[in-house]
Amino acid sequence: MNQTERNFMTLQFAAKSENESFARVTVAAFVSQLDPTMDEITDLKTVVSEAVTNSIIHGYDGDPEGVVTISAAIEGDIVTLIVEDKGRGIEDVELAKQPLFTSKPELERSGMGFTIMENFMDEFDVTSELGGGTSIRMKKRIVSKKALYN
Amino acid sequence: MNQTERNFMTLQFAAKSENESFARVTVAAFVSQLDPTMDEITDLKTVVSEAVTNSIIHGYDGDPEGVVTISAAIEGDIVTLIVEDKGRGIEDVELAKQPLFTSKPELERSGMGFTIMENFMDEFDVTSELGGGTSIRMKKRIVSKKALYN
Amino acid sequence: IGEIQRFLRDDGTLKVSRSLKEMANKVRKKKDELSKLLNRLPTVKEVAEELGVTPEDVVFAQEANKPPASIHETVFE
Ligand SMILES: Nc1ncnc2c1ncn2[C@@H]1O[C@H](COP(=O)(O)OP(=O)(O)O)[C@@H](O)[C@H]1O
Ligand SMILES: Nc1ncnc2c1ncn2[C@@H]1O[C@H](COP(=O)(O)OP(=O)(O)O)[C@@H](O)[C@H]1O
Ligand SMILES: [Mg+2]
Ligand SMILES: [Mg+2]
Repeated sequence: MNQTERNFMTLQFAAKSENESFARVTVAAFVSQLDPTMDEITDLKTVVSEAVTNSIIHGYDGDPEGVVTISAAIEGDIVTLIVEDKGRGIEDVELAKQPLFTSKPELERSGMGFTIMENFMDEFDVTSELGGGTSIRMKKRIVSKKALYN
Repeated sequence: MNQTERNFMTLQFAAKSENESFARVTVAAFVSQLDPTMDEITDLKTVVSEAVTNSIIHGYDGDPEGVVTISAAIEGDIVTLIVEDKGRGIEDVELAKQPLFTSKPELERSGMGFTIMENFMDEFDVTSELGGGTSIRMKKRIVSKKALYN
Repeated sequence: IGEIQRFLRDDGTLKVSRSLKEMANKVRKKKDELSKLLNRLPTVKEVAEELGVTPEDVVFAQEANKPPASIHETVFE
């Protein structure tokens, strides 16, 4: 794998739950250029699910007119992932990031979305503006099989 | 599947040949919501390959700074696909569409890209501006779910 | 030859959803096989090469195993 290689893509789609699976596949297919292990891909898919579900359910409250944007960049063996919406935004980001915190307990969601993203990725950063939208910026190094040999 | 259902996505990526396979799978994953047959999806993948390769090779002449945009929309059982670049553009579109016409005979390309797109899709339309870029707009009805058993 | 043509045609009319499920099963089997053989997790490319498809196709097929919408569902299933 060429360490200096760069690549990028941007994906936008309607905030519909049908597109969650599509978004997972798109990001995973893009990152598969770095030759991740099967498990690294599964982790990334989970992270994409959590972030996209949040935009659809919380950001747009299920309004399919909303648009979710995912940007992915590859630089060497580092993947940068940004998941954004122009939805309602988060009033208190620090509170929202607490494990088990959820503003929709009626949906039986676990409140673990942000915790999962934070744990599965190397870097994780939330920017949000009430009424303006939310942006999640994450990075992960794809160690592939290199680390498995030493 | 609900006939009135609508969905859309837009994908942008660097004009690198590594992204051709990624673009094919992204479009296939999006359209698979209509549960097409293998034939239908294979045709669509071929069409995406031809259009994306043209943008990379002819539009941007291999310059990886170029950006290719694919928009896809589903309305009922109709898929609309637009593949665009902001590259060199085509001087004579009618000539370019002729079977076997190619401006790069040295690459041993077949000159059949446009012919394939035209034949595999129900609608096919090229707009191009010299120095401004090229846009290919295509439509296809996914008939599978009605005509065939599962 | 007519027989083969009919077979090929039938295969073409196969739904993508079913074809993906079959591919997903092959991917899972190959992943297990390679894990034992290599004594580590295979990469996406290694599985793809063994199956003669692209890494992108492997990732797409994997999705057909209908993974839960989000991890909560796995945990609380
Ligand atoms: N994109 C978003 N737009 C608005 N609010 C969000 C967004 N993402 C997360 N939140 C807020 O942060 C909380 C915690 O998110 P998360 O950890 O994923 O748990 P859950 O989704 O199960 O509630 C949500 O309940 C919601 O209030
Ligand atoms: N996106 C594009 N930008 C500029 N020129 C293009 C583009 N797509 C097609 N062309 C022109 O049209 C010709 C015919 O295209 P095509 O039928 O795909 O054949 P081939 O790619 O094998 O040359 C190309 O040789 C090129 O001159
Ligand atoms: Mg969540
Ligand atoms: Mg061509």
